[in-house]
Parts: sequence; structure tokens; C-alpha cells
Amino acid sequence: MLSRWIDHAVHLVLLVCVVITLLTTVVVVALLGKESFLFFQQVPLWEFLFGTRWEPLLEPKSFGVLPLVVGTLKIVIGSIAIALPLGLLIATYLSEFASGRMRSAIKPVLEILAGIPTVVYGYFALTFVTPLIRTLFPDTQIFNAASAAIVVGIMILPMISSLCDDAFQALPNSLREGAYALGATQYEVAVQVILPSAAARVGAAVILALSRAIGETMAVTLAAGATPQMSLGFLESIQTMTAYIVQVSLGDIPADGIEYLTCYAVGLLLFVMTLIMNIIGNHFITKTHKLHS
Amino acid sequence: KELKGTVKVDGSSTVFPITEAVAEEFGMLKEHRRVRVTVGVSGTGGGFKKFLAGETDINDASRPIKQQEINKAQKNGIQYLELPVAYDGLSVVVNKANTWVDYLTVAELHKIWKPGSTVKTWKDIRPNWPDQKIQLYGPGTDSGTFDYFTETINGKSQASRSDFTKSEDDNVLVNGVAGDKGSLGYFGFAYYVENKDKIKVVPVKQGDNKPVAPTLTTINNGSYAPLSRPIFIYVNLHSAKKPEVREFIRFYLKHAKELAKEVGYVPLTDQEYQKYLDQFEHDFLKLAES
Amino acid sequence: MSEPLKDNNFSLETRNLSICYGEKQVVRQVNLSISSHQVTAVIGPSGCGKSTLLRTLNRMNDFIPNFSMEGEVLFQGKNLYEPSIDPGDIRQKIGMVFQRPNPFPKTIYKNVIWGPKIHGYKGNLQDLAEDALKRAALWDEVKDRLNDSALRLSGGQQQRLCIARAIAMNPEVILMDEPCSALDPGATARIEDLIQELRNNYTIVTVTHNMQQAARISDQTAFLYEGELVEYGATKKIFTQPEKKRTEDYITGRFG
Amino acid sequence: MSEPLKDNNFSLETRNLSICYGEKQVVRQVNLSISSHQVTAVIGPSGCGKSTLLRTLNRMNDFIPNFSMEGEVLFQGKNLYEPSIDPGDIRQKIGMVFQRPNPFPKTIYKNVIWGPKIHGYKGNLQDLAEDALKRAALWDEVKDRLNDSALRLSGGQQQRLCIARAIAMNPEVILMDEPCSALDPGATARIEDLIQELRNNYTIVTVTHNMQQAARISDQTAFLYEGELVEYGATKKIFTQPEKKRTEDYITGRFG
Amino acid sequence: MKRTQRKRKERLFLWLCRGATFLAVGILFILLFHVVREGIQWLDLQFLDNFPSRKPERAGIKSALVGSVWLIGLTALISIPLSIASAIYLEEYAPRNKWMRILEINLANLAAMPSILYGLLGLAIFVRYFDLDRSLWSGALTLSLLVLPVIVIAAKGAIRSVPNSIREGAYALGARRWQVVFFQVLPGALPGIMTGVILALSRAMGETAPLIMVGALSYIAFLPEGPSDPFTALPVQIFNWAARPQEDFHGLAAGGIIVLLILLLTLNAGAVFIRHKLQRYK
Ligand SMILES: Nc1ncnc2c1ncn2[C@@H]1O[C@H](COP(=O)(O)OP(=O)(O)OP(=O)(O)O)[C@@H](O)[C@H]1O
Ligand SMILES: Nc1ncnc2c1ncn2[C@@H]1O[C@H](COP(=O)(O)OP(=O)(O)OP(=O)(O)O)[C@@H](O)[C@H]1O
Ligand SMILES: [Mg+2]
Ligand SMILES: [Mg+2]
Repeated sequence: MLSRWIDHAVHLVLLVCVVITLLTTVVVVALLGKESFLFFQQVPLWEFLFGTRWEPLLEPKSFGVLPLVVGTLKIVIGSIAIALPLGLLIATYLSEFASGRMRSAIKPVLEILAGIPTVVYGYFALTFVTPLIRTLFPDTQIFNAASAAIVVGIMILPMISSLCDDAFQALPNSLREGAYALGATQYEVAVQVILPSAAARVGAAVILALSRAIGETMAVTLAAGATPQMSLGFLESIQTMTAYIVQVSLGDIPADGIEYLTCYAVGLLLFVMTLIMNIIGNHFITKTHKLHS
Repeated sequence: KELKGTVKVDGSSTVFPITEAVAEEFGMLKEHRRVRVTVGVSGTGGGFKKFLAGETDINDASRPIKQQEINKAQKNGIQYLELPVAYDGLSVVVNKANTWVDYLTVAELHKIWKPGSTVKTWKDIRPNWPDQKIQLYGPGTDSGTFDYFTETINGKSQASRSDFTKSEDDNVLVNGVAGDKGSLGYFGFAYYVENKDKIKVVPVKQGDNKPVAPTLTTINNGSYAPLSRPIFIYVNLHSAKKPEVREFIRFYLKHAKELAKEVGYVPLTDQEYQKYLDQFEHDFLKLAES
Repeated sequence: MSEPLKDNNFSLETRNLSICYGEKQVVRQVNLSISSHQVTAVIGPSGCGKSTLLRTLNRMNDFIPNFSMEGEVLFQGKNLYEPSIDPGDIRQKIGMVFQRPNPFPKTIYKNVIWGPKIHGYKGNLQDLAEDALKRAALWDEVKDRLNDSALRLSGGQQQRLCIARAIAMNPEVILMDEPCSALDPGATARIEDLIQELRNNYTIVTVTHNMQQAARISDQTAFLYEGELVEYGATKKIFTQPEKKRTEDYITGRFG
Repeated sequence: MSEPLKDNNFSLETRNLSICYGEKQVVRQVNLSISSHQVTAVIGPSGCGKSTLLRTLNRMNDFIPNFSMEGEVLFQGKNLYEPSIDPGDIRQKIGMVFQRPNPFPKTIYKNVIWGPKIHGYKGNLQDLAEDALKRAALWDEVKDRLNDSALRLSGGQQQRLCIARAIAMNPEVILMDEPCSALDPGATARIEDLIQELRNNYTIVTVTHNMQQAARISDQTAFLYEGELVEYGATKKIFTQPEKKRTEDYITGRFG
Repeated sequence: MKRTQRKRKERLFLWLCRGATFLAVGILFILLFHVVREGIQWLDLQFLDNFPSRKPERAGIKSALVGSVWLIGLTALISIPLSIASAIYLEEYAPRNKWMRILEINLANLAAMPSILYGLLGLAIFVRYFDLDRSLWSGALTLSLLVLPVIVIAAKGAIRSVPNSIREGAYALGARRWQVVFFQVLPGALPGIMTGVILALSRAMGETAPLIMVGALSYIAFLPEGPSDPFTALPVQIFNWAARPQEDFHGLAAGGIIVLLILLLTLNAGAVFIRHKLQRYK
């Protein structure tokens, strides 16, 4: 009966581990919530959410978070616009065209891209990407959303290409054979059969990459500047939510004032945004799953 | 006898290079072998938070302590001493290709940087300057540099126009100014000194004085005004009861002169260092007696 | 049911076909002539090279890395492996149905029309789909849910869908590689019936390791053993008076 | 070959067994008595509940989320589903072999001894493995490469390894769920021979949808249809003079 | 006509795919080239063996390197068992119900949470609440929380990919659940788990912001002797150097990056090696 007893013990230990994981979330929410509460006692929620000027460190102060959200969205949209098509092409190459040896050589090489510290990307953007953009568009500001979005795109590229490659590889070969047996070209097989069949996992990869782009801090701080503003252009300076949090929490402003509390409010919003995105992603994935099985 | 123990320093990244240099020299002496000095960069505000909670012995500060922080200190019963350790001359710089600027007056700087400023081109500053678009560069709004600049030029700390290009990294500002023909920016003196070949510094004219450009001498003797600011360390006087902390402060004030210069800041005068050292000994003695 | 093989009736022919995977030879000098509008069954024990042989008939082997072959495969008198030939064209004319049903994860309708669509079919796709599904004896079961996912069909329905998919291309030959091995007896019976009907319009080559099935559905039977074509001829004859001892042994289940 | 069912010879019995998945009832009021040291075959069309029934006999259903059952399953007179019973013990005595061979990704040797080892077998493991492999008629083929990965064996060999793995536990009953359906005829024949040998020492229950196989290897046959036990009795009788019309129809292949 | 068009499209597509791949590899090489060109001249034994200094020629990364190794080691020790255990629980033990779905979404959300928030969390919980001060413990615990959900998700996937037939085979031999899990499922899932672990730890190694927030120091001229000691880490040191005005320090930063990359590559190579060894039964 010893092994039966062990079974119960193991069960218990494992349960404790899960509780710890759960606790993390609770503490994050509690912490962000508590400090944000103090903030929202002084700044009305609607002013925070819908205000269009984010100048908590200027006189007169203004607490509309939208410029930060717009800045964040620019990075997210820009980086995914680069990483998704490139990543899918690479994944297709690796999974459908490349030889086994080529694949196992290129994949880890690409994964190095994801391991490079993000500070490095920041400097790469400033010293390489921005000058490149400025030769094309001379009006570009030295800090600009485009350059930051490009390096963030490069950073999340291996994530998308690796995960999509895995997704493509996981599809049964019989699917490809079925298509080729109808006389399809490799292009048709890849784009019309493989890609849609792997849609759920591609979607999951994109969600993961998106959250990585949202959470990216250092590269964006360096390359995109620190100018929160509402605009549509990619060639001007912006500030993202994460960059703002770092700026404030490492800056010289007093640590107990309303200025400092802003970073918890922004953090809470960031948390809520990733949460909503994940729920949407999850919903979308289970839905496609259901259709396919 | 040999000292031993820990000296914990935290705070501004602006002051960090000086403190690092002091810590390095301090640690090289044989009698300090067993003293562990740690220096962090949580920012002046983050540093004060730890300092005022009694977690650190010394706080590097690129601005004077603020009222709310003073209140906190009183509440927590923390007694501290402010010690200026060097000057940072805020340098106003323009692009190398800018041939027209000879100097700027404080009033002109105010016109450019005041909240809601309408200055768009150089012509808007002085009518005989070209109709070249002006691009403004400055440090992030959370920084002590920004705080000081807005206070001296615009009369109120953190009051500034907001449509300028900001960055947390002064190196990046240097590149910005170097790359933009119509640019104007300000940042720490050290960054100007290291990049003299890339950018051009603008002399500043206060009142009826002659325009003065920032140099070691002009900052040191106070003639570069009003844009040179002191940077500080704050000492927890209770901590100073620990011999290793006391020794570290003494060492700091004795060697700050040469070390500050070495890392790109402008030292105070010998008399000033002596004055602060005396004040420290006095305040500390007073506390020790009570 | 079976007539003597007439030369002018051949749809597919292999000439001295030998196939290797890397160093290993798995098909040896096979000469096989497949008659039009008949059902030819290929039988033989596992690993004897049935699938390999079948795949060379519509160049589905192109995707196997270490594949190499000698000899010729003629389709309507032309060598399939000539450089000028586009394998896509070949596969359009010679369809294939696989061991496990492999519908695309799309709707039933899209499964059927995908092939014709990529080849730029000009006619009415709706009609085409209906026709193909009818011929595959699936129309009645799915006509109300053409826009459901094909993956929701049962195994047997999926396999018929795959046949419909092949038929929609209007091929001349349909190759089937053990089309019933993943199906239960009921579904198997339906597919067998279907093959009987399809023989009127198509040339069918089917691989099976179920001897009873070969006997039931085929006109010609080829017995392959260790890569060699041991015996080939009318099914009736092979199953009643095989010429070779080995064929007899296999058919009566003495080895396999 | 078959004797009349004697009460005292029963190894496993189900009493009014009904099984539901969620709301759906898939086994209805089945009373089945399985004789010791005989081979009992369960036949029936796909989806009639054969696997479901089999899994209740050694509680392998414990892992199916929406499973629920009524009635009793008796093993040596005791109800398998009493709370005091440890399913691990049950499965130790009632082994199982699955449709697709599922060797562990370990060496051949470790595959065989893993079960006895975790149950704290005291004897000589080497001898045990040899004995089990011999009984499973695999020893000669693998004796020189016991430390090779089991995954390198052929399908038929893998299935015999799985049988050896079950035998090594020295069970009283071996349940087999379509053990040959993934195998070619040659391998199938070997497994059938093996079952014939094993019947001397073990009670065997095997599911199959191959009627010929059931006829060849079993003493008793149970015919299940839509969850109901339509007919159960000596194999010879079922295949020659079935009592029910439905059984006859199924056996002669009129549906399925 | 139609067919040649399709063929042309196919060829174009192939070249696009190829082009994208080589573009990505090309970017990597440009990046590495940039870094190496700037940093290589600073790389020598002295650089590895010196403490930070205000004088570029005397400055080294000893404390940062040792700090990073400590940090990753501790993080691995804390997070790997915890996350693998959680993954096992979620895949093998937990009931599949609505709560578990919510838990899974929650996990995915934690994995996606910006690292800077973990910095805030670590500061409040470990540094302040548990009073661990600015020690390796605080840093490692914060990084552990950061990598935990990432590893859990990867490990869950790996465990799920072990075919069910293996579990059934084991249960059918009378094995208890823990025996099935630890002797059959886990060995089968290990290669996949390893990959997840390595990727997560590499990410942790390059994190800057959360470490600075929980108190990685910027100057420290001694080596930590235990997990309660203060520390600094490679990315923090790199960040610090890069922000200096003096040109030479930028070179040092590049040198530090090279060291960090070498460390990452070693870690990855180790993983590939282990994965290869584990996979011999596949
Ligand atoms: N891609 C491949 N590389 C190397 N050898 C292969 C490959 N595919 C098949 N073989 C080998 O070639 C031989 C013939 O295989 P084939 O699949 O044609 O047999 P089969 O008659 O279809 O068998 P089955 O009835 O099991 O499907 C076998 O020995 C097989 O192991
Ligand atoms: N886990 C499950 N949940 C819900 N329904 C199930 C589950 N497993 C099986 N069923 C259903 O229960 C019925 C009986 O299934 P079972 O697998 O026992 O049939 P079977 O006789 O073994 O069929 P086959 O010959 O195809 O293996 C089928 O209708 C099947 O769809
Ligand atoms: Mg085959
Ligand atoms: Mg079954």
C-alpha cells in the first residue's frame, strides 16, 4: 500500500505547486489594484482612460493614458506586421522546402535572435535601423515608432517562425499528399492547405508574440524615445506603457507621490490588456479547434 | 585597526559614476579590504524611498530632496545630511552645421521652452536667424536634469513645453542633435565633453553678463549661470555611527575633487569640500552626543 | 468479368521498373500493364512494395528524399518521368486515394472543389461538387451539410469524400492504396460497392492486403512478393488456379 | 473445443451492466460470464460498445471523464467496483493488450520487466523476461538485442512484446482489444497462434471485428449489437446455427 | 497558360520563403557583426577577471558574470521543479473542468505579462514584504516567477504530446498514477520540457528592467558568497556601461554583450546535447 500512499502524497505536492502559480496572479492583481486604487482616488477613471494627454510629469499635469496606449499599439501592430509575414514565410521554408539538415541548422540560429538582450536591440535600432529609415524618409525623427517596431519585429520573429514551423510539422503528411495528389503546386499546398489547417496554432503563436511585443521594454525605451503622443504616424517619437513604467520607476521623481502611482495604474491597464488579449486568443483557438475535430 | 562591514548606496544614475569611482578607490586601500560597498541605481526617487525607510546608508541624488520626502523623513525619524559633491553644467547644444547661433539668452531659452511655446523655427527666436525648423531635444521628464532646467529657465519645476524629443539615454540625445540640422538640445556636461567633435555648445547669457560657455572653469567658478547645478549625496546620520560609513563619507569628500573630474563632472572648490566635511563631522558629533 | 489483356487497352504500363530507397532495392524489374476501365488489384504481404509501386504511377514518390528508380512508366504511351512532363498535370489525370482518409480541414464542399478550383475549372463548381459526391455515393448523406467541416464525417464517409475529391478532377485513373484498411466492415462494403460502380468510368488500381476483397472487386490481380511481380492475370484465374506455388500459398493464407 | 458453460468455472462475470458516456447509453444490461482458461471473442459492428465493455473488465475506464456505469462486474466472485478495491491490483491480475501496439520507448528488456519491477517483484528479472518473451513467441527474434529500443521492432513484433509485457505480470486474465487490426496477415497469423497457446494458462477475452478470426481462435463468442448482448455461446454453435436472425445476418456479412 | 502562371507563382513563392529566411539570418549576422566589431578588442582574460571600474582599461565583468551565473542557477533550482510539478498536476491529475480552463488562461496570461510588472511585484513582495532585501534571493525569486508560467506551458505541451497509448499500457500493468507519471510520461516528455526550460532561462538571463527594480546593483566589487548576498548581473552592467558618455564604455558594453551571448549559446548547446541524448529511443 506504500505506492498508493505515495500516489496521494505526490498529488498533494503537485497541488501545492499549482497554488503557488495561482498565488502569483492574485498578488499581482492585489498589488497593482491597491496602488491603483490610491491613484484613482485622485484621478477619475474616465479621465485616465479617455484623456488624450499624458503629461503626469509636466506642469500642469494631465493623466489621459490614451497616448501611451496608442504608442504601445503602434509597436505591436508594426512589429507584428513585420514578424507575421516574414515568420510565416520562414516557417514555410523550414517546414515545406528546406532539407532536414538545413532546418536543424537554421532553426537554432534564428532562435539566437530571441536570446539577444533587448538593450542590444535598442542600440541596433538607433545606430542601424533609424539611419536606414532616414535615408528613405528624411523627415523621420531620431526616435521613431517605426525603428522600434522593426527591431521588436525582429525580436519576436523567431518565436513566430519556430512555433509556426512546429505547427506545420505537426500536420499529418497525409494532408500534403492529399493535396499533391490533386496536382497542386507547392505554393497552393502551403498557402491553401497547410496554413489554414494550422490556423489555430498559428493564432496561438501570434498571441504569444503579441504579448511579447506589448511587454517589450528596453528596446522601445531606447529607440522610440519618451514622448507620449496621439498621432497616427510611425516616423515620430512615441512612448509605450512599459517604457513609461521603467522611466518612472528608475527616474528621479519622488516615490510616493501621484506621479509615482501612475506607473501602477499603467501597469494595471497593461495587465488587463494582456488578459483580454489572451482570453480573446483562447476563445478563438478553442473555436477553431472545435471546427477541426 | 581594520574596518569591516557594508556601506549601501543607491539612487540617481547621474551621480552613480562619481560614487562608483569613490567606491572603487576606497576599496583599493588595504585597510578597507573587508568593507563591502554596494552602489545601485534606482533613480533619485526610488533611492530616497529606500533611504527614508532606513534601507540604505547613502542616497545619490541629482536634485535636492523634495518636501514630501522631507515629511516622510520626519515621520520615519530619519536624520540626514545633504552633501553637494560636484556640479553638472547643463549644456545647451546645437548641430555642427548651425552657423548662426552665437549665444542664447536666458529669456530666449525661456521663450523656446516655456509651456505652450510657439517657437517653431529659429527665426521665431531672433528675426535675423534663418527660417529653419527647430527640433528640440531633452532628457525624459522624470529626470533631475529636466527638473532643474525647467525650474531655472521656466521658473517652475516640470513646467515645459512637451513637444520635444525625449530620451532616457543622453547618448541618444547626442546622436539626435548631431543628426538634425535645426536641432537644439540640453543635457549633462559630460556628454557634451565626450562628443565635442559631433556637436556644438551654445554660450548662455544671463542678464547683462557676457555670454558664457560651459567649461570646467566657468562652471567651477560659478560664472556659467544659471545652468550649472549641484549634485548631491544624502547621508543617513544614524548610519554614520557605523565607522565604515563614516570613513566612506570622509573619503568621498576628500577625493571627490579629482574623481568627479575624471568621470566628467565639475568639482566644487577645495573650500567647499572642506566646509561640507566639517559640517558632516559637526552634525554627526551632535547626533552622537544626543 | 475479366477479358484477356488487350494491348490497345492499356492505360498505364511499367517497363522494367526497379526502385530503391537509398541502397535498398524494394521493387525489382516489374512489368505491369494496367487495362483501361478495369479494376486492378495489387496484393502481397506487408512491405513487399505495393505502396511504393503505386506511388510511382502518379509521381507521388517525388517527395520521398532517398527514392531512386530505373525503367519506365508509360501513361497513354508517354513516359511519365520525362523532364518535359509536369507532375502536377500527371496527378490531375491520375488521382489517388490513401490508406487513411485524409480530407482537408475545410468544409465538405470545399474539399471537393479545391482541386478543380486551383486548376482553373471554368464550369459551375456547385454542379461539379454535386456530381462528384453523387458518384461517390455520398451526396444523400451530406447534401444538407455541405458547409460542415469534413472532419466531422465518419471514417467511411471521409474516405468516400476523398474519392469524390479525386473524381471531381475528372481523372482517367484512380489509384487507391488500401482504401478500406482503416474502416470497419460496414464502411468497407460501401466502398467496395462504389468501386464496382466507378469501374465503368475510370481505370482503377487498388492495393489491398485483404485477399477476399481483391477477389470480390477486381478484374485483374497482381501478386507482388519481396518487390517482384510473381504473378499477374485475371483475378478469377489467380484465385482459382494460380500458376505459381508461392501465389497459392499466399492466397490460401499459408504465409503472409 | 467448447464445453457447456459451467458456473464454477467463471473467471469474470458482468451483471446487468449498463454503461453511459455522458447521457449516451452505449452498453445495455449485459450479462456475460467468461469461463476460465478459454478464449472468449467479442464481435460486433463498429461502435457497438466492444471496447467499452472490455475496458470495464479491468477498470481501464477509470480514466474516461464522462463515463458512468450501473450493474456489477465480478472477478473471482468479488465486485471490481467496490470502493475497497485498488484498481492497480485488479489490472495486475487482469492484463490488457491494445489495438495498436504500444511498447514503451525503452529497451525491449525494460518493456517486459517494467510491470513486475514497479510491483516489487522479488525473483530474478532476467529469467522472468526470458520466460515471458518465450511464451509470447518472441524470444528467438529478440534474444540478441534485448537492449535495443522496442520502437525498432516491426509492428507484429511490437504487439507480441506487448503480450509478453502482459504475461510477465503473471495475470489470470488477458484482455485484448482488436490486437491484430493494425497488423498484416503474416503477423496476424502469428498472434493467432500465440493466443491458441496462451489459452492453456490464461483466461483470454479478445475483441475483434474479423469474424473469421473469431471463428478460428475462440471457444465462446459474444455478439454485441448497439450495446446489447444479442447472442452468447459456444463459437461453433454461433457460427453454424445462430439462434437470432441478427447474428446470422452479421456473420454472413449482410450488414456490419 | 494557366499552368505556367501557377508554376511561376510557385517559384516566386519559393524564392520569397528562401529570401525571408536568409534575410533573418542576415540580420542576425549584421547584429552580431555590429556587436563583435565594437566589443572584441575589450575581450580578454582581464576583462573577465576584473571588477567594474571607472577606468575602461581596468573595468571587468567578474561580479556581473558570477552574479548572472548565481542568478540563473538559483532561478533554475527554484523554477524548474516547481513548474514541472505544476505542469504534471495540470496535465495528469487535475480534473478537466471550467476551473482548470480558467487556470490555464491565467497561466497564459502570466506568461504574457510584461516583465516590468514582475519587477514591481518582486520589489513589493520579496524585497519589502519578505524582507529579503536586495539579495540574490530576491532577484532569483522574481525571475522564477517570470519564467514559471513559460516553463509550465512548454512542459504541459511536452507532457501532452506523450501518446496516451503509453499511459494506457502502463496503467494496464497495474501501475499507480505516480509510477505512470514519473517512469513513463516524464521521461518521454523530457526533451520537450528541456527545450522550454532553456528558452525560458535564456530569456531570464537577458532581462534587465525587473532586475534593476528588485535591486541588482550597478557597482559591486566583491563576489556573492551565498544567496543572501547582494549582486549584479550582466545585462545590468551592460546597460550601465552603454549609458556612459565615454566612448570606451560603449565598447565595454559590447564586450559584455559578447560574453552574455556566449553564455546563452553554451546554455543552448547544452540543451541540444541533452535533448539529443534523451531522444535515442525515438
Ligand atoms: N521512405 C522510405 N525510405 C526507406 N525505406 C522505405 C521507405 N518507404 C518504404 N520503405 C521500405 O520499402 C519497402 C516497401 O514498402 P511499401 O510501403 O511499398 O510496402 P507495402 O507493400 O505497401 O506494405 P504495407 O502493406 O505494410 O503497406 C518496405 O521494406 C519499407 O520498409
Ligand atoms: N470517451 C467517449 N465519450 C463518448 N462517447 C464514446 C467514448 N468512447 C466511445 N464512445 C462511443 O461509444 C460507442 C461505443 O464505442 P466503442 O469504442 O466501445 O465501440 P467499439 O465496438 O469498440 O467500436 P470499434 O469496433 O470501432 O472499436 C460509440 O458510439 C462511440 O462513439
Ligand atoms: Mg502500403
Ligand atoms: Mg473498439
